[in-house]
Amino acid sequence: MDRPLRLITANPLDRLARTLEALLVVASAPLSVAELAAAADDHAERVETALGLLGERFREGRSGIVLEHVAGGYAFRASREASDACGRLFERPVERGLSAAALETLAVIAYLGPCSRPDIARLRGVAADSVVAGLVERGLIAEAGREEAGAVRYRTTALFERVFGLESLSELPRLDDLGEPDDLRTRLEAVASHRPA
Amino acid sequence: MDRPLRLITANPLDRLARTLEALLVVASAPLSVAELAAAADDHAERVETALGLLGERFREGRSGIVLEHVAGGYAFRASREASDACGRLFERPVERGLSAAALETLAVIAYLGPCSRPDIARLRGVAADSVVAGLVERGLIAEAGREEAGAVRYRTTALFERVFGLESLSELPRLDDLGEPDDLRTRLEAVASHRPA
Amino acid sequence: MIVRELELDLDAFEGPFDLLLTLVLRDELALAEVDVAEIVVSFCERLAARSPLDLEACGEFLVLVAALLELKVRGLFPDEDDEIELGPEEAAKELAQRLAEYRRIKEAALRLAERLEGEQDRYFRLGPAPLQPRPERRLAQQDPADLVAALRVLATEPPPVSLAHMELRFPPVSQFLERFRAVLRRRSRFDFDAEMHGLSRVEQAVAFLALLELAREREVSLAQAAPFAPIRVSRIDVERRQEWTARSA
Repeated sequence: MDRPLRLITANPLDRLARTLEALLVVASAPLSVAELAAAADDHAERVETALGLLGERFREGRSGIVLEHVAGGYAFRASREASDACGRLFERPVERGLSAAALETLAVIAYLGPCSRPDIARLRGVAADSVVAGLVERGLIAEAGREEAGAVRYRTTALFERVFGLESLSELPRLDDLGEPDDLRTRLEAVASHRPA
Repeated sequence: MDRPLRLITANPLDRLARTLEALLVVASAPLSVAELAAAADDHAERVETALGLLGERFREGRSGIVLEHVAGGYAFRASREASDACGRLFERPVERGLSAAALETLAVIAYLGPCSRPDIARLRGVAADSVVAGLVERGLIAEAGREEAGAVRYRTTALFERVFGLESLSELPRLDDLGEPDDLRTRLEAVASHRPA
Repeated sequence: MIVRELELDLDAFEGPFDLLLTLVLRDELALAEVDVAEIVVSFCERLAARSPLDLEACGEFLVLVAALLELKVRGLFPDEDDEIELGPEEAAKELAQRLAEYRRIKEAALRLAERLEGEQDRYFRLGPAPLQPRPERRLAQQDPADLVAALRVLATEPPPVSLAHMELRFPPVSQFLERFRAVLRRRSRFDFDAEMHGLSRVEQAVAFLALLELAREREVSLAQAAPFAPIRVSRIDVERRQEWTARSA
């Protein structure tokens, strides 16, 4: 005896929300609405509504598990309240000890889009080989095809967005808005102004 | 201004439970009570009490996230209710073919009957460990007792027959020119002994 | 102020400017890793600490840094020698543009660093969950004929290993020494390539060794008009008597 109507009366959105919880707790990377909808075998709009419910339940201050929208998808993370406890148990292998050179290289790739090592060397004025290799090893950048001249190009990864807490690359401030005098110029100008005429 | 007393009045067990939630959602392996207590900087008994609360909250039917007590300690898993959805999330694309090494190994086992890894290695002229492990993982071969020397022998499985469209091993194409299984083994061994190391 | 004694504290190098130059010229320090701008700033800071302006030091420094920069550019972009030469104004414009670009990148890096600092208390899991469901590997339908083919490969005798290379015979160098000396007794010079005609590669190689030996002993002189042109071998006493001009083949 089939009673298909019963499913609808039993608040199916709640069941969908539980399914999404299950998917998010075992996923190894943020899941997009489309991926969640495909796995849950449900409609994207309903998934979004259910994610709204979960965002309410899993938020800072209310839960140790926090739902965040990051790297183009949704993922669970630890609440900030528990960061000391997490710090005692877990390393931060990805971002620990990122050098200034590594950050500049990441900035070049994140802002300018896929770049080759010669591109990066040209912009930064120093060879980029070892820095690029280090960033690939950390999983913050990955190969993205070759340019015409044959050099491998690199792009930032979803892990990069995750580590820097970005919903997407478009969340980065526009490069045109940057460009205040940098340290080097400031120092040179300071030197010039202090030098007795 | 420090108000240490406030912590105690604000149901600290609840806070501890949130900290444990956070630790468990970030962990990539089950965490023991001792590890949880050290990370949360709290007593093991209180951690156990808080785990009891979490077990109540994260259980089948109530949540998509289920707290599980396994050998190594505690870990979150997906609820059974969501197992179909999880299956779809982790579903891998159908693989089209097998490697030459896998085919050779399967052919040896299918035609000669149960073989050990040293057997296969001798006949193929290369170490068989990773190929055999891969075939076991895929369910195409399985252990079939030990040979006298003590090495585990492997046989093909029902899945193997299904994948190759065979009702049984007797339906394997005949190798008239290569002879019966005993002749075949002798022949393979002879060829293997001539092969350069 | 002595420019060469300027103390530097760079990412890639710490010590006097002099030592940096030495290491670079000896290829013991990759110039590509050296931030030349930092050297300039260090020099300017040192200069500012003194008065009056040390023009001599400025001149020396400019020459050294210009050379260093040229070396570095050649090292970083070896393939761009053919780029159009820029006029001084264009070069200045290009430089200003690059500097502005770099300044923006530095600023962006700073923002990234700040962002990272702000994310210090966000922890998430790297890699699979502890109790992640084991994905099932699925295999498309296979053809039993592939098993037969695989078995046939294993049952096929490998081709016999060729031992031909073990049979290389090296004629003694002395054989060619005698032969060349004999030729040179008859003729004052000869064409090596013509003399080698019809010999195997191994024999040619040994003959060449013999030739080098004769040259070392100063019994012959060798001349070649161009790479891969025939090698002319002349008796030394002949060469002393008459100026011999190599003729291109």
